[in-house]
Amino acid sequence: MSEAGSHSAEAGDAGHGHEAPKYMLIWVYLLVLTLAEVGVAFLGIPKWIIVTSLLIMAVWKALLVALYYMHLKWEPKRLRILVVAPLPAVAIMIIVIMMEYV
Amino acid sequence: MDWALPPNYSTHGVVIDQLFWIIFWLTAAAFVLVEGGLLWFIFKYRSREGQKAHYTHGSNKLEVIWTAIPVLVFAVLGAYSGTKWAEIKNASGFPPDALQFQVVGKQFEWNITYPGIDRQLGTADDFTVLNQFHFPVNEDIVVNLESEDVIHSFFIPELRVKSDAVPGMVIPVWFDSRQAGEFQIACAELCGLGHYRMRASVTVHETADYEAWLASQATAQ
Amino acid sequence: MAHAAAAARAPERGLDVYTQKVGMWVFLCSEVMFFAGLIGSYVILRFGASDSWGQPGEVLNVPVTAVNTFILICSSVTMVKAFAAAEADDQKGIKLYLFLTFLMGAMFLGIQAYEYTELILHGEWQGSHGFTPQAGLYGATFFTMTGFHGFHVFLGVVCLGWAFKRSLAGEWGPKNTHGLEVLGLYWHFVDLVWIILFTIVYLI
Amino acid sequence: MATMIAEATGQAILTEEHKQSFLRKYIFSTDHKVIAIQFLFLTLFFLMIGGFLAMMMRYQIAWPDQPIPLGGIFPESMVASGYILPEFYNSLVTMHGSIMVFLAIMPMLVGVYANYLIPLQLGAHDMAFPRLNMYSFWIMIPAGILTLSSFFVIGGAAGAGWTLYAPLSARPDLTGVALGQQMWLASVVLIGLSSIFGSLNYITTVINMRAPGMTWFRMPLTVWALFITAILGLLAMPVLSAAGIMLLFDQTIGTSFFLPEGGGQPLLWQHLFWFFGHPEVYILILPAMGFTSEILAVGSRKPIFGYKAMVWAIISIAFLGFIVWGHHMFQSGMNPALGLTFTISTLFIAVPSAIKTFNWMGTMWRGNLKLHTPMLFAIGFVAMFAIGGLSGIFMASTPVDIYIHDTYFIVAHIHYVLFGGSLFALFGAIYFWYPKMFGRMMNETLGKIHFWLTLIFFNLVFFPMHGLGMVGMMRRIYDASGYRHLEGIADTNALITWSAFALYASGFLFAFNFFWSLWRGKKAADNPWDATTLEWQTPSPPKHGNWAEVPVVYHGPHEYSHPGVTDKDWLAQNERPDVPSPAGGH
Ligand code: HEA
Ligand code: HEA
Ligand code: CUA
Ligand SMILES: [Cu+2]
Repeated sequence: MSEAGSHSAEAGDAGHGHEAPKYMLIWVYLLVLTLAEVGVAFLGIPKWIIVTSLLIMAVWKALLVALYYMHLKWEPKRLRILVVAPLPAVAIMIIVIMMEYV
Repeated sequence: MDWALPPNYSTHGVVIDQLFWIIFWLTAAAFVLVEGGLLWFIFKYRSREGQKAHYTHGSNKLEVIWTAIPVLVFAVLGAYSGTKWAEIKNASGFPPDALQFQVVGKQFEWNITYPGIDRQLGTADDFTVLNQFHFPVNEDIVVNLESEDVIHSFFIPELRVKSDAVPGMVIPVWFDSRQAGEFQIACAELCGLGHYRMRASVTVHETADYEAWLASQATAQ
Repeated sequence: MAHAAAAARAPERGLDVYTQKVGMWVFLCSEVMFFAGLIGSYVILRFGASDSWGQPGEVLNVPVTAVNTFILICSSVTMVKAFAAAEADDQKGIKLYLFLTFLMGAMFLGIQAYEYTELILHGEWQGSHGFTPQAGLYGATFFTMTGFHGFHVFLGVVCLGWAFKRSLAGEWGPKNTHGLEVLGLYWHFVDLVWIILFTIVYLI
Repeated sequence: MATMIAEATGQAILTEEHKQSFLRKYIFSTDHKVIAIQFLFLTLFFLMIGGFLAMMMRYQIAWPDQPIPLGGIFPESMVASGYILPEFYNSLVTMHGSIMVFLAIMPMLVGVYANYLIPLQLGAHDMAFPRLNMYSFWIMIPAGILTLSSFFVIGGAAGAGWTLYAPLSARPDLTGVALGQQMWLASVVLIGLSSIFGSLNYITTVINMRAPGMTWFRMPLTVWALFITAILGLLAMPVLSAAGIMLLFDQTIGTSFFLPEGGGQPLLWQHLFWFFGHPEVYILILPAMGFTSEILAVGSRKPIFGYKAMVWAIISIAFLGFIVWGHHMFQSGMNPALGLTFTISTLFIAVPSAIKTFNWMGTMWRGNLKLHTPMLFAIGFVAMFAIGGLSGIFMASTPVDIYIHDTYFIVAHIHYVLFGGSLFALFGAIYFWYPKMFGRMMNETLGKIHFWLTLIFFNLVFFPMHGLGMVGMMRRIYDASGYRHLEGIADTNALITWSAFALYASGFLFAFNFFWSLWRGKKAADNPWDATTLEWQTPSPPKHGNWAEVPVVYHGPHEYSHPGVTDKDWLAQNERPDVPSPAGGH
C-alpha cells in the first residue's frame, strides 16, 4: 500500500499520482490461477481439499481484479470502506440461513 | 368482547401467559411514561406570551441513563424468553415418552393420524381421521406437523400452540392439556381461498374416555 | 444563472473521488447484494437440499467455459488498457482496446449461447435428455445465475459499443477519462462475479 | 447504468436549461423538486387506492353475511351477487399491504422527501445524477399500472399476502392466481430498480455534494435519516429483486427454488423475503423519524436534544436491522436454535428507538411549543409510534409470539408503526414543507381538524385490534364467524369498521385542503416557520438550481433560541459566522 501515500487528496482520482500498475502481470496471474483451478477440480483428492483450495483461489483472483483493475489499491481509504460495507451483510445472510440446516 | 386471553389449559401456556403479563406491565409503565410525559409537556410548555425556550443541546448523563436501563431490561427479558423458548420448542428436549400424532395440513383440512392402541406411530393399528383431533388429558403430546401443499399453521388458542406446517418438512410440536374439553384447531397462515374455514375440532378426553374412543374408532375402521 | 460564481469555500470533503465514481461504486454495492441473493440461494440450496449436483465435467462442458473465462479475463485487461490509453492520450490505443473489449464481451455471449443450446439440446442429467432450467435445483440455479451474469455482460457490451463509437470521434482523452473508468469498474465487476461463478458452479 | 456513464462524461446539468419546453420542465424534468412533486401526487393517489381496498376489507370483516353496497359494479370474479368472494378478499389484503408499503408510504418517504430535501438541506444544486433520478420516477409508472391492472386479469390480483409465502405464491394451481401474481412480482422488481436508482442518487449526493461548512454533524437529522434509509434500500432491495425473480421463475418457467416437490426450500423464500423485509420496515420508519425530529425542533423552538445520540441511534437501527429478520419466522418451522439470537437482537433494536423517543421528549421539555398542524402530527407520531413499538416487544419475546403470531395483535402493531408512525410523520411533513413546495400555506384550521379526526379515529380503528389479537383472531381471514373462540367479537369489528370509514373520510378532508390550498392557500413567506435549515433560506418555491450562490454553513442544524442571538429565536445554518456555535454537549 505504499503507493497510497503518494496519492494526493486533491486530485482524488485513481490513475493519477501512482505508477502505471502492471496490468499484464496481473493478467498472467489470473490466467495461471484459472488453469490451476481447472486442474485442481479434476484431481482425485478429497473433496474438501478441492473445495477449500478452489475457494481460496477464487477469492484471490477476485481480489486481484478489485485491487488492480478496479484500482482499489490506490483509492482513498474512505472509498474502500464504502466498498466493503455490504460484505458483512452478505456473510450474515448466507451463514445464518445455512444454520437452518445444521 | 372481553379483552383477555382465552383461558389457558396447557403447561407451557402458563409460561407464555406469565411472560405476556410481565411484558404488559413493563410496556404499560413505558406507555404511561411516554404518553403522560407528552401530555404534560404539551400543557406545561405550550407557547405563551413572552415565554422563552430553554437552550440546551442535551445531556450526556440522561443519554446514558436511558440507554442503560432499556439495555438491562431487554437483556433480562431476552435471556428469560430465550430459555423458555428453548424449553418449549427444542425437539431434543421433548419428553421421550410423549404420545405422538401425525398431523397433515392440506387445503383446507387437517388429517390426523393416531398412534392407535399401541401408542406407536408407524404400526399397523394407526388410523387417520379427518378434522377431528382427540387426545388424553394430562399427557405429553407431540404432534408431527406436515403439509401436503402449502404452508398452514396449527393453532389451538386455549392450549397456546402455534406452529407452521411446511411442505417438505416434519415439524414436531409439544404441548399438553391439563383439562378435558372441546377446542378447535384454527389455521393461522394464509393458505388460499379456504384459509378462513380450515378448522378442526379438538377433544381432550379423560384418559379412560380416550381409550374408549380409540376402541370405538378401531371397530369403525 | 450565475452558479459559476463559486462559493468562497470549497464543498465539504466527500470520498475524495469524483461523483460518478462514487455513484458507480454505490451501484456495485447493490449489485453485490443482488448476486449475493442468487449465489447465496445456490449455496444454501445445495448445502441443505436433498437434490444432487453434477460433478465437474459430468454435465457442464468445463473446457469450453474455461476458454470463455479466459476471454472474459482478457477483456478485463484490454478494458483497463483502454483506460490507460485514454490517460496517455493514445487515441489509437483507445480505439483498439475498446474494440477488443467489445469484441471479447460479444464472444463471451456467443459462447454462452452456444453452451446453453448444447446443454438444452444434448445435455444429460439424471437420465433425462436435455439439461434445462427445469432439471431440478441444479438446472434452475445454473441457468438463473449464469443467465443473470450473461445479462450483465450484455448490458456491458452495449455500453462498450457506445463507448467505442464515441472513441471513433476521438472523444476520450486525458481530459475525459471518467466515463471509461466508470464503465471499466462495471466491466471488471462483471468479470469478478464470473470468477466466483465459474468456481462454484463449474468446478465445485 | 448507461445513463450513469453518460452523466459521467460530464455535461453541465444546469446551464443548458434556460429555456425548456413544458414537457422538459414539468413532465420529463430532471429537477429534483419537480420529481419530488410528481412522486407526491403519485403516492397520494396510491394512498387513496390502498385506503379504498382497506374499506372493502373492513366491510367484509364486520359484516360477512351482508352483501356489500354497490357490489354490483364489480366484476363477477370479485363480488358475486353482492358478496365479496374469499379469493377476492385475499387479493384485497395482499394488494392493500403491498400498495401501501411499496407504492404509497415508501415512495412518499424517499421518493418525495429524499428527493426534495437532500439537495436543498445540503446546499446542492441538484442530485448527483438528475437523469437517473427522473428514471427512478418514471419506472414507478409501469409498476403502478401493472399493479392496478392486475385486478382485472384472469384469476385476479395476487392473493398470497404481501409476504407472498411460497409455495402458495409459487404454484398458480393452489390459488387460481397466475398472471396477477406474476404482474405483482414484475412490478416489485421495477419498484426495486427505481428504489435502487434513488438510493444511489441520495447516497452519492450526501457523500459528495455538501455545501462548504456542511460537515457530517451539521447535517439536519432528516438528511441523516434519509441517507441511512438509502443505504438500507440499496442493500435490501436487490435481495428482494433476486428472490422475486426466482419466485417468478417458479411461477412461469417451471423451476423449483421454493417448491419442495422439486427439491426446493419454502423457508428459503421466507429468509430472503425477511432479510429484505425487516430493513424495509425501517426504511419505512427512519425518514419519518427524521421529519419528526426536524418538526419537533422547529415547533419547540429548541435544538434537538442529544443530536449526536440521535445520529448514532439511526445508524445502529440500520445496522441491527439486518440481523433481526428471523423474528418474523419464529413459528415458521425455522431451526429453534436461531430463535434465541433473533430475540436478543430484536429486543436490542428497541434500544435506539427508546433513545430516540426520550430525546424527542427531551426536545419538547422546557420548550416554547408552537402547536401548529405539523407540530401536532409530529407529537402524534411520537405518541403513536411508542404504542406500536411497545407492542413489538410482545412479539419479540419468542414464547409470547407463539400465541400472538399471525393474529390481529400483529395487525395492530403494523398499523401503529406504519400509520401512527410513518403516515402521521408524513402528514406532518406535507403540512410542514407544503409552503416550500408550492409557495402557499395549507389551511391551519382544516389541518387541525384533520389531525384530531385522524388521531381519534385512528385509535378507534387500531387500538381494539390488540384486543382482537389477544382473543385470538387470526389475520387474513375472510370470515371470523364459525370459530368458537371468536364468538363475541362482532361488535368490536363493527366499531372498527365504522371508525375506519370515518378515518378514510378524514383523508378526503385532507385531500380537499391539499388541493384547495394549491390555488387558494395563503401565499407563503420564504421561511414561514422561522426554521434554520438551508431550504428555508431560499424563495418559496425555490428556483431551478436552488441557489444563485452556494450557501456557506456555519452552524449546526437546529439552532433555536440561541442565547447569542437576540433579535429572533432562530439562527439559520448559513447566517452570521460571529455567533459561536456550541459544539455538541451542552
Ligand atoms: C415501520 C414499521 C415497523 C417498525 C418501526 C417496527 C418496529 C418493531 N417491530 Fe415490527 N413489524 C412491522 C413493522 C414495523 N415494526 C410489520 C409491517 C410487521 C408485520 C409483517 C407481516 O407479517 O405482514 C411487523 C412484525 C413484527 C414482528 C413479527 C410478529 C409476527 O409476525 O409474529 C415482530 C417480532 O418480533 C416485530 C417486532 C418489532 C420490534 C421489537 C420493533 C422495535 O423496533 C420497536 C421499538 C420501539 C419501542 C420499544 C417504543 C419506544 C421505546 C420506549 C418508549 C422505551 C421504553 C420501552 C421499554 C423499556 C419496553 N414486528
Ligand atoms: C403503510 C401502510 C398501511 C396503511 C396506511 C394502512 C391503512 C389501513 N389498513 Fe392496513 N395493512 C398494511 C399496511 C397499511 N394499512 C399491511 C402491510 C397489512 C398486511 C397485509 C397482509 O397481511 O398481507 C395490512 C393489513 C390490514 C388489515 C388486516 C387484514 C387481514 O389480515 O385480513 C386490516 C384490517 O382491518 C387493515 C386495515 C386498514 C385500514 C382500515 C387502514 C386505514 O387506516 C386506511 C385509511 C386511509 C387513509 C387514511 C388514506 C387517506 C388518504 C386519502 C383519502 C388520499 C388523499 C388523496 C390525495 C390528497 C390525492 N390493514
Ligand atoms: Cu391452512 Cu390457512
Ligand atoms: Cu421485523
